[in-house]
Amino acid sequence: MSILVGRDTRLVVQGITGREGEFHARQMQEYGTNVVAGTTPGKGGRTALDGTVPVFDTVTDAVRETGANVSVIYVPSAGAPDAILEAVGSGIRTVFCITEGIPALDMLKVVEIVAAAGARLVGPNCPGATSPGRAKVGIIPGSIHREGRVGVVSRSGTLTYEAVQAMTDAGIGQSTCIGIGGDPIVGTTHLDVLRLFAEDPETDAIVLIGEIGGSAEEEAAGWAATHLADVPKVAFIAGRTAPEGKRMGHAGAIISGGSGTAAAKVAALEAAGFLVADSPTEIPTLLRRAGVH
Amino acid sequence: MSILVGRDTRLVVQGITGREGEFHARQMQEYGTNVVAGTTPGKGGRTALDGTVPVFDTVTDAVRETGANVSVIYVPSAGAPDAILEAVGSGIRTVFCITEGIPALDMLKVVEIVAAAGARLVGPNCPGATSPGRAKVGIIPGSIHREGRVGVVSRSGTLTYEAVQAMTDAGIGQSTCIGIGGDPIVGTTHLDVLRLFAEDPETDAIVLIGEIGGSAEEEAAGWAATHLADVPKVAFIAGRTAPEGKRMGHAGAIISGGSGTAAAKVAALEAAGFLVADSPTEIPTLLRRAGVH
Amino acid sequence: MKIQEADAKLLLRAQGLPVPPWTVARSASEARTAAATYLAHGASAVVVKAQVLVGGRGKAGGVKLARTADDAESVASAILGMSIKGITVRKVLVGPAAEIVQEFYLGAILDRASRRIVVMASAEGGVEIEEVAKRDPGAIHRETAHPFLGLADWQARRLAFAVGLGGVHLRTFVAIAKGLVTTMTTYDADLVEINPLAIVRETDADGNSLVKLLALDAKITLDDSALPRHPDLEALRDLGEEDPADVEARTHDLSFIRLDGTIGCMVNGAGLAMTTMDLVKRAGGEPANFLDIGGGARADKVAAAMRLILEDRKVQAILVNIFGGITRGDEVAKGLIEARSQQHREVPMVVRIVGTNADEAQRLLREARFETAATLDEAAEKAVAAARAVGGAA
Amino acid sequence: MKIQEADAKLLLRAQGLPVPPWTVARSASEARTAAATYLAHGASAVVVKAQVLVGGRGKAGGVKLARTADDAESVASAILGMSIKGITVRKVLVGPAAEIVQEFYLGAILDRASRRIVVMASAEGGVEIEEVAKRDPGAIHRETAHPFLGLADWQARRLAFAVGLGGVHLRTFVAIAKGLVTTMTTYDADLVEINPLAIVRETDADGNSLVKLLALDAKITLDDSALPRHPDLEALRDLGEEDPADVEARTHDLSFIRLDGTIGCMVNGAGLAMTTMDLVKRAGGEPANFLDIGGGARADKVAAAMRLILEDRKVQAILVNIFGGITRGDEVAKGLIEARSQQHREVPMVVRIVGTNADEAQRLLREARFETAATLDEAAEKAVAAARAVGGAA
Repeated sequence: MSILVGRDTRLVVQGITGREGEFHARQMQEYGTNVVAGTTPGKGGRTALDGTVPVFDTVTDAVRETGANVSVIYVPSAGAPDAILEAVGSGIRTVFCITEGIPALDMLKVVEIVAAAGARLVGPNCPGATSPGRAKVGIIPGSIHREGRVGVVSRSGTLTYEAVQAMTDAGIGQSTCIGIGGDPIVGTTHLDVLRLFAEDPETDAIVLIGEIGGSAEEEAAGWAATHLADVPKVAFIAGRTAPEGKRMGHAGAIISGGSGTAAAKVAALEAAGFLVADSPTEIPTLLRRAGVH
Repeated sequence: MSILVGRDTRLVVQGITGREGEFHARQMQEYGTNVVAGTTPGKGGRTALDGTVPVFDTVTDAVRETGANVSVIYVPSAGAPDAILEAVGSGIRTVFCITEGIPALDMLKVVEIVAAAGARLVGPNCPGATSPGRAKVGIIPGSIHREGRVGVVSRSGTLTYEAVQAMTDAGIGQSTCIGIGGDPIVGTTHLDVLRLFAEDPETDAIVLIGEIGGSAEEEAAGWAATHLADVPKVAFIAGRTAPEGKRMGHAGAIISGGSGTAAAKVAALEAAGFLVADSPTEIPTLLRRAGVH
Repeated sequence: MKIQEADAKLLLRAQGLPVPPWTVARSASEARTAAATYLAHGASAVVVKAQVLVGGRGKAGGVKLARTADDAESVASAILGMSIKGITVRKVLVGPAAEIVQEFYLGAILDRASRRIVVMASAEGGVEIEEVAKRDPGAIHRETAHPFLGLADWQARRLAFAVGLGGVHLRTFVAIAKGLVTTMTTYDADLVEINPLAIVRETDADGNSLVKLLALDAKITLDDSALPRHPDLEALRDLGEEDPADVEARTHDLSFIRLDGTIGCMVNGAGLAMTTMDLVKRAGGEPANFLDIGGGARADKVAAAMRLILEDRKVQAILVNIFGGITRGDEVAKGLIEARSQQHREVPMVVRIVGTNADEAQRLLREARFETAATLDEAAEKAVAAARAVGGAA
Repeated sequence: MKIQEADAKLLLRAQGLPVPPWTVARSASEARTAAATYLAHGASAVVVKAQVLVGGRGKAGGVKLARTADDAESVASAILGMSIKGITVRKVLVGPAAEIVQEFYLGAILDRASRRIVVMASAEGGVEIEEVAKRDPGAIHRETAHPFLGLADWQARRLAFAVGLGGVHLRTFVAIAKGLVTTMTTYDADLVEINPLAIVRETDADGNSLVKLLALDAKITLDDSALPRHPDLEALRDLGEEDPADVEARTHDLSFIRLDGTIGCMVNGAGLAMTTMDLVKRAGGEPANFLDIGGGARADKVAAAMRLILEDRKVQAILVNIFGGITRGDEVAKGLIEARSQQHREVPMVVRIVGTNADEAQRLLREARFETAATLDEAAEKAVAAARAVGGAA
């Protein structure tokens, strides 16, 4: 098994004929992901990736013709909310939105509709998810992974790669690695992912990577304290030295009024039984200490 | 038992200090309904119905202070959608909206939110519901009823009274009588009410009163055919002589393109095992014939 | 409330939808002037269309082409004054005739069953959508608009591809389909229809031929309940086009429809009013009208209703059926007594009042020597008998 | 993007919210003229407020009352040119001073946790809401706006009653609270705050005293991601108020924040950039900036980032940390080489590039004799050591 993406993933790539879409579709296919379809309105009937993937006008067509069950979105920000709604409206139940720069108030509405439809959205502005050896969806470099039994969840991109690379270098493999994105409004939270990992028989340990700002890490910690009590848990929080009131890069990283500080998050995680690393490179060591072999 | 309203109904009257609201609140109280509260924003702290009913500024206050669990709305059409949302947002799970003249597109949004909240709205522009001997909510004259075991559902007002009066005159009592309203968009349909009656141990027979236009009666008939197969069922459809394409009074009654005709509805109801009356006065006779004693 | 084609096009244009230019003419000479202008600006012909609030004007001869201004004048002259389904044509719409390449149907309706706005499109445009629905239901493609978001782009695109507009017209079609729903929600319409939506060929100033999508005809029905918040739309109501009886009914907040029979009906409640008509018919009569006086009808309203019924010379008997709830029976009785005192012609009347204050009503009616009935069935039979007597006497 | 008080008031006024009049003055004489006008039209005093995009201007002496035009001029003269939290005051807002009866707080924010717009109100207005939250959390009342409907009337009323505005101000408060959310959705704001929302006493032309609700101060933060669809709002950006480095960073689509340390950092990804800062600190150094070059950064962008870092004279060493994913390591290496060739001062640099095309990057960097590091921890230690060496040499 694995969560969100795996061997039974039949992926449709929305925006497959764009530069980003085509590049990453190829990377995903090369990694072994079952890319069954692509969509670009008006380009239905063509093929992509050297004739291996049919292109459709609509996700409805892609689902009907190819049985696609997971979607990944590379369309530009102006069209991305509609692309998410199209995926969900066409019966896709797991949607990854890689696109960045979507206005937050658009996402408010999108997450509402996605939730009402009972579907799951990961992102937007996220790197996607990889279940090593099975499938990768998104933009995480495939080379950093190793098959294994540790679940990784993070709201960062490259910071996640750093942590995953360190694990792989230390011989610790991953069941699934998920980047949920750092935008103000995202479809899937740290806590949502922990719930999925908790039910995954192939995930034996958790790595949670967070950042200053918001309270998502604290909420995840609170849940993990009771529901993942006996599971080895390691965390890392970026932004210990970030000054208060400054927005660090993406909207996710802002602290105000004492809440959302690294110190508060570290305290909450430690109280919940996480070993908290001072550097991403410490994560493998702490995993070993927590009992991962 | 009974459905929607009964002995455990703790009613809050929204718009209790208005002319309509006060008049009907008194009627309901006199019938024996447990009117526990009223609301009028800005008049919180007063009382209504000769000091017997406290008035609150908000439904939230009414629920907290009196444990109100059913609401009935008499506020003017401009404020009625908001009043429905207030009831639902304040934890009320059964809301009757008597107000007429609410724009249909407002109701589209309201029913969406009511459904998402898991609440039930009856109406708008409906006469309400009476469970004889227990409680009445709305504007149906209490005098026409008699306690009994026949459930009545209708989208008309006075036509329902006509039918109920005929039943009462013939010695046939009712478990609950519900007027769902004839507006284009209503919260509760004939079918919804049949489902409730089907689960009510004190309802042994069904009277369904419909009108030309739409397909609600056909849908209810289709469901009743399998789920109420052994229950005595009588129906009446108004508008057999109404000409096509004309809108008869309220928006509910329009036929176009052959669908929604009285003939189609009668056929569907008969096919589903309903005895269909030619006049409201025939309903008691047909009930007897169907096995009601 | 139905509005005229020209008004519907105005609303569509205000929402940014592509509508060809038009002029409303009230006389043949106005039509001539308008035609001359369009012909001078490159139109090869003009179309002259009767402006009436009923369907089937094409079949009735209310839509004609004209190639010259003279032509337009004579065509307009023929159409103006024409009667279409009982409505006299007082206005025509004049516009450049389009060179139609292909016609589509596009419509948005408020769907009761799904409690949603449903957008329908078909590659079979220019014909009644009901006919298409009967003949080939699969030719109609549907999308359900979200109650808050309206029609999403992807849904509009799916419709476009379904009707074969996925190419150069894709973007325009998407904008039009979304605009249909926006028009509906902006103006509280319950129906917005473009039929035909057409690909037309035009020639630009440089003589280049180009094709584009245009809404050649438009139909909009507004939700009466929402008119109070759209005073500008209420003003579109075409009083000159309406039956004066409809205008008077609306003034008194009565729901009134004139029919062909001889038994005038006055009832409270739409369902009961229809039932009363049904029972008149069952008793062998024909209702002269549908008339719902609504809830809580006061004496003055009852009197107005009576005047409306009596204006119809066909009426030979009147059936009053009131089940008092909010409506007080005694109020109705007083209104009837007052109305009869002002009545300009003698027509037999059968009155049945039950429910709230029915006893007092009965007393008043007895004193005023009205014929009464205890049940609706009895009332219908008595009214039909009375009309027969009058008819026989006539 | 934060916008100035005057611009925020403009947006609120455009949404129909009650805002007192104001004038923006760039000089003491402009302030004098504005003050004279308000004083001539019945104001008993004027308020002069520094227009800066940082909080705490009141405590810093940036808000003053003036009772005469002379007064206003001298007060404005004192405020203009003042430095508040490092920002020089270039504009003041002049407006009639209000006679405040009672102050309230009203704000709408985008709440990440609930994924909703949350409207907050408190009877404790005029002070920082964070302080109220700490001191007396129960004094803040919250309503969650529906993602599509916005704040419902009943929710606004519930807030009004909660803060004690259920009487004569009920309707106005409801309109203001709803307007706050409409302002937010209309302009894609993530924060709209009125603090204080005040009951003020005014005297009308006839000398009658009346009380009304007014938004005396306003604060709006816009969602940067949505600015492309609000070109008019993008124009509100106050370039004169901004650090030139911020302007340059935005031009090159870099996310840059200047800090107080000596180690310049260039990283791809916000989380990794913060981590890099953390590790610099752990190694005993202090980061001079946060700098995220984003994904897929090309050579020219890297060069611009390098210029930004070097403009800070405090920088004594530079740490480049790139984990290639979309970003290609060789592109970054080329950018670094180009940037160094144009560099106007010598600063030691430690470069760590891993991931996509890292081998080629290493080759290029070796050829160009850059100091490299294999891990982030190592890179941080080397950079701190290098800065110490420079600092010691200086």
